[in-house]
Amino acid sequence: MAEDSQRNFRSVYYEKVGFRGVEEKKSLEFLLKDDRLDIEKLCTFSQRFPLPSMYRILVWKVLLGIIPPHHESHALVMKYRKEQYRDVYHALQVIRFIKDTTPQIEVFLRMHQLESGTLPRNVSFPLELEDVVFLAIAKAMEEMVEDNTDCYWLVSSFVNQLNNKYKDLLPQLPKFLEQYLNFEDNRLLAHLRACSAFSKLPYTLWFKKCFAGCLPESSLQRVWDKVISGSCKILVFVALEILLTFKMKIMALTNAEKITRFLENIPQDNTDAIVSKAIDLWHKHCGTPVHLV
Amino acid sequence: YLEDVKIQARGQLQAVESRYKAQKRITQTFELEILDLYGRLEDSLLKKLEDEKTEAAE
Amino acid sequence: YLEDVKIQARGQLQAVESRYKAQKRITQTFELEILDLYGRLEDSLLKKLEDEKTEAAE
Repeated sequence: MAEDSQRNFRSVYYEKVGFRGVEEKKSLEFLLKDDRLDIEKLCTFSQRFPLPSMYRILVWKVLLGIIPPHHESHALVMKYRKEQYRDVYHALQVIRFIKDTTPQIEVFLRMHQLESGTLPRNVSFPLELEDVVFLAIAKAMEEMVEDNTDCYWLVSSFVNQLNNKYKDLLPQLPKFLEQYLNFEDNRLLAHLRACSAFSKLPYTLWFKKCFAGCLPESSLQRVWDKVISGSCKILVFVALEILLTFKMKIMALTNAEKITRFLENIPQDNTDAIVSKAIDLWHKHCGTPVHLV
Repeated sequence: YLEDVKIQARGQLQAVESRYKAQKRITQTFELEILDLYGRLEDSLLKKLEDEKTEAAE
Repeated sequence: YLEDVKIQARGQLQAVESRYKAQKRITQTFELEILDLYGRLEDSLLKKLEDEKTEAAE
């Protein structure tokens, strides 16, 4: 009994200072020891817990299919990935699309465009919305990932996941947001509707860019853990929690543009708490993934 | 175990295939670039010829 | 049988590998062509600039 309460106390303490993961980390390490990684279990783990930062890149790479489940193949497959990176990079230099001074995220964009056959005829062509989205995601990823090859592959695969797997679901997220906001705080929803702000919320920033450029990277990666492991619905709850957190401020504003502008530039000091609460809300409404380890 | 070997092989194959596809995209891109460059070279040659003609006529 | 699957997998891997290499050789040829064309284009632009300078001086 005494031991139990002590343990609980410690858990609460760990949670507060961010070390809750001691046991979670152990169970993830156990999963990562397998010769052949169990993708499904890794997904479930990432859905339930924040990934320890030392394993995040590895798990993301596995979940996004950049490296295969077999440990034994990782070195060989990464060798192929690196060669492909160099091939495409060099090609862009040859056709003078990039120079040594080109910012890294723009290099990534051009590489991605070349690989997907959407490279414009000319380097000075204006950017499409999807290019702007790509750049925002790349900029955030650049802050999280040190190695350029890893970073390119992660951005590119992440964007591909959004464009393929979540293609049909992403446009529906504003509708879900409306439903859950109605459930959680219908007065706030009524206010947003009354000043015609609901249809003008920063949906591109929230749902296309997945909060890249909205949340600082340390909070953002905990949201992306969920997106990469299979749930883009988490985005709805982050948006919902942002609305709930800044309710007072929003209620005081009556102009749609002002509301949008505020939401596009939310204060960065308590975003960790926002993400934690968003994850709780998401578990509350969508259930906690079970069958772990 | 057999299934395991198959999955492992597929993982490797997928990566080599992606590298091959990228290389193919590069070839296509280069092809377009070459056409474009020839076009520009011809334009500049034509313009030069015209300029020379105008000069001769003056 | 397992050995069979392994041999087959290796065969597939090699096939894509050799396709990749062939494609890469094409890319390299195109690359030289592009470099050459850029060189010619620049020459012709430079010459034009020089001609214009000479004309202006006359």
